[in-house]
Amino acid sequence: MIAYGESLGGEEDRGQMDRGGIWRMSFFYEVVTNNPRLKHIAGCVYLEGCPLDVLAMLRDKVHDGYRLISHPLTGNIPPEKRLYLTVLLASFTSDDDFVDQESLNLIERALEIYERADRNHIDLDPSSIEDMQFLDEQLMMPVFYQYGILSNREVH
Amino acid sequence: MAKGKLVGKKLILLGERDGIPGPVMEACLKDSGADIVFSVTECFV
Amino acid sequence: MRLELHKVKIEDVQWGDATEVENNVLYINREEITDMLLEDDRFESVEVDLARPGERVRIVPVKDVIEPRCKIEGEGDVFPGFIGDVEGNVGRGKTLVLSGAAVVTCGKIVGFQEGIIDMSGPGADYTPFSKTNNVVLVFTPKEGIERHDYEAACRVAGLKVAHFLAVNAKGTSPDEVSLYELGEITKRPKELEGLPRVAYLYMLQSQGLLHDTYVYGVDAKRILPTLIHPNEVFDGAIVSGNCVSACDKNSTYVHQNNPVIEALYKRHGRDIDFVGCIITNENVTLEDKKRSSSYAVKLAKMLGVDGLIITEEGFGNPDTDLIMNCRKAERAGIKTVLITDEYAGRDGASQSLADAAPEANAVVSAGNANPTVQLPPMEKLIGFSESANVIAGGFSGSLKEDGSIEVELQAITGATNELGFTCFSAETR
Amino acid sequence: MAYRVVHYINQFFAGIGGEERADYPPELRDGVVGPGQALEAAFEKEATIVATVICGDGYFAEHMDEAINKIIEMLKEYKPDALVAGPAFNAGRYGMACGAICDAVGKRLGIPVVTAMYRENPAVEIYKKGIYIIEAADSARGMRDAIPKMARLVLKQLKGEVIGSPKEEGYIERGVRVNVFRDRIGAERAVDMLVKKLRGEEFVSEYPMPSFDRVPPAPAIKDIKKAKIAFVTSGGIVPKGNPNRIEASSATKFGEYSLAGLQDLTSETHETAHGGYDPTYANDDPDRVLPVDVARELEREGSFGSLHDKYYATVGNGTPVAYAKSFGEEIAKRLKNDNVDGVILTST
Amino acid sequence: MDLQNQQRVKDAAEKFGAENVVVILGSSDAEGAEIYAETVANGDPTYAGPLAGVPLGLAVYHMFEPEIKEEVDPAVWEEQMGMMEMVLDPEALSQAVAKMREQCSKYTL
Repeated sequence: MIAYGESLGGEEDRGQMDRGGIWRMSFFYEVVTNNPRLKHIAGCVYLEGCPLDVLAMLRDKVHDGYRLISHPLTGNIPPEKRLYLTVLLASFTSDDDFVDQESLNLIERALEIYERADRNHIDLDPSSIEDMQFLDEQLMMPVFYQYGILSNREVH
Repeated sequence: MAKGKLVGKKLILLGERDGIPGPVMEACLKDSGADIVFSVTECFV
Repeated sequence: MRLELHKVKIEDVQWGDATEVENNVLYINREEITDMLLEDDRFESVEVDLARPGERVRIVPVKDVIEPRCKIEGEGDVFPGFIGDVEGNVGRGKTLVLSGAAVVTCGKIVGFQEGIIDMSGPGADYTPFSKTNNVVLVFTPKEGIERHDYEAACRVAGLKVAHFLAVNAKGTSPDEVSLYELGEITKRPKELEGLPRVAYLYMLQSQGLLHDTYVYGVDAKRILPTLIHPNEVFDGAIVSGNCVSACDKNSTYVHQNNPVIEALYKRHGRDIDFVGCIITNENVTLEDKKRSSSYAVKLAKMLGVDGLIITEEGFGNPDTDLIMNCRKAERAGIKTVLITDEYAGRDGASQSLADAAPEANAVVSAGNANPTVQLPPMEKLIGFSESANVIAGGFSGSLKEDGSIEVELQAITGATNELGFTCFSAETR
Repeated sequence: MAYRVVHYINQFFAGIGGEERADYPPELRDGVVGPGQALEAAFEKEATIVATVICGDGYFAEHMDEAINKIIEMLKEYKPDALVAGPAFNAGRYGMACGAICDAVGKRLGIPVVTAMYRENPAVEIYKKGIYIIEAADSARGMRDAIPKMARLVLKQLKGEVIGSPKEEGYIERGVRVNVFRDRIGAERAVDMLVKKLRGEEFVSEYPMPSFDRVPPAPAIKDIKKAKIAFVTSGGIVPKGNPNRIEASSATKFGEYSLAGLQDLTSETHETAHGGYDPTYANDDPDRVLPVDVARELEREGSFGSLHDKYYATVGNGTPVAYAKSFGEEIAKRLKNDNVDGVILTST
Repeated sequence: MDLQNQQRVKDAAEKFGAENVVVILGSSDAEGAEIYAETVANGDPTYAGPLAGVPLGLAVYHMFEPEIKEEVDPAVWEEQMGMMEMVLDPEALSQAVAKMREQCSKYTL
């Protein structure tokens, strides 16, 4: 886990739950993935399984007070074509048991989409698997740089 | 004025509890010269 | 800003000794094109082929489609940042258009993301590019080349050829000239007074590799929402770098011919006061989504607009951007209409979008991408047919022995275009 | 050659009898019975009713799988090209039977099926996605309107013709998205829609958003040790004898009942009024639906402050949303007046 | 209409001859009156009873129609029907039945 100090952020979208314009708390980032290419990332929770397993874990974490940093549906990849899923979360340790409603909604919708997908025809050709791992990784790289999970040096 | 149009006719009176009940129609028509075959009062719940 | 599009109608494409346009026929010198492209040492080989409307031809896997255009008068040249310089702005003067022609790029970048174009048969009904005379470029990369570089090479090669074809037609007298003029926002002429102010919130796919869009050569994921003049779009200021699921990616061709801008121009001065376009991105993180949607709506407010057309590119993740944009605009008192496609499942019985809001009460549907379609075998195949098994919307076993394929509409380039480029739609039954 | 259609009706429309004969087991008769006469006429010789299946509504409800299997076996011998069921109007169990038999026949025999019901028939919500349900009036008075639409829709399916919109064909919107080519491109339709929206004119969204009934979560109870907790149930648990006569389905009321002094609900004191599930276990021990026994235990242990001495009950079976909403509002008002801090909602 | 009553109407028409039978309705709502009239004139429109598909063509009137009212002693009418004339809608009821009679009845008074 990569620990971060104090952060000052503005909660822009107060759709459902108003927690004030400014919050201040300590948090750390966590990557949840089933993509073996991303195993090596410090603080990464790697699990063997399908994207549904990743989403299920995300849901549990959101109920434990985590918030999504990246969207659970990265890339325009239909669920029936997808073997790998990587999501960045932040844990906020605060006094109240806050569940981020927006994160929860996004996860629930993503779960719905994955649950209904016909995943019987996933292409398990080695080169396709490699493509899927690669694309999942590439979609997350800019996010990892942006949030300081990786520095540019570490990759290329 | 009665025109006697009903004279000799066979009447079936289909009354309704919330409308005009059978016995009311019977009372009205018993002297019309017609023969009342039967009269009922249906009721809808 | 005033732009004239000088349209030369292209009714056929043929091989020729010189690359030129004569009597509405586009002639292609094959070697000239190949040689030009092989100057890029990232390619092992390039094949050039032609595909005309009605032919029994299938093109797969399609990456991008570009309309041949070049400047004949005005600053810079088309595709600024790639072909034209970024000194000055496009969108002014005169631009030559080879209307009815298209350059189609074909390459296996990451297997499952590219699309299919059938020039005839049932598949042709769904793609707008079965109606264009296509110059198809099929790329094979050098061994070991990194995929980002390969994608960039394909992207630039397509733009180069499109530009080159138009340049070689310079001097041809146009069959039609269309004029697009929109004045400064602060100096609205009298006749526009009292009309509702409308802007176009133009969402650009920007999630990463194969999901990128470029504005004046800048990767859109790095921009804050900004203003762009509609005429700049016609001059190729926005270039597609993505091969997201084929049905709802906005090909460069569709950007160049953006139908929303066309439609807004048509009603400008009559029913609305069209003030311009705000471009915004569709990034991976929620923080970026929040920032961009707030910023874009703020720009709309600064322009004082009453109404916004919002278009999406892609599905799933960007549904969140679409809904955020809509919700924030409506809450700021700006009326919105959205254009999106749907992923309602093969039977059409599932939820169409990955996000939703009651504020989104005016939506134009570009159709459900999930139903399947049977594509019969074709006489000729340009590209790599085995791709049918792996592209989005296809599935293992899609490709039958006789060469026919069964795919979801997702796999067909431009089938559910979210700029509202076609008549395709869906309704509840 | 005319298509071969089988018609499904209940005991009432077969002229066998009303509620007292609802236990009538499946029977197959050659040719037309009851409303089949109108259906046959509406087919105008393009199709003919080769047989009619009659089944009591009660029998069907209580032996659903068995009834379906039996009917499908009966049907097979007639090699029907299509099945028409009903119309069921607003009859709840008849509607369920029509929906279920159409659904099963459509799936297992792969032939076209059509039924007809009143829009608020509870079976509509359950079956509309899978089958075509012609919208009918709430009583048999709507027979004349429904039958020709049913006939037309089944013939269209048989001939493989394109099925039009719900409005054109008269069926209840299935909620299924179907692709169409419209007469103008999307961008022009969008600008058109925006102009209308800006002018305050009427417009029709091409994609109606799923309906939202999000309830913001109430703030957490500050001190559960002092909280007064109440029970509200849609599982139909009422004092024995159902004093308020809450309906077994499509409830029009709820009841307020005392829990004062009650430590445990038993088959002597309480029962369920709910007609939508097997009541055996709930009647055997009503705590299974409304767990008063456990609540009292926790109350004694001090897990929470106290159990409110009244509870509220209704039947959720087919109850219209509008009613449910008004019950909820009224119950909430009463709970607030009694200073209740938290509510446990139990269903079936 | 009640299934037993349909049977009784059918029996009466057979026994006395359809041309001799007159049905008089006391329905409270126009829609109901129309269905009843249709049932005895053209057959049960709900196809649930014995009159399903049996067009007897009987003469059918609502109690409020002038043809019936004028056969009743005005004093008796006032006493028996006065109140009902005020609560019900004689106009609509008469029209509903007359319309159906014109369409379907083979016999009239």
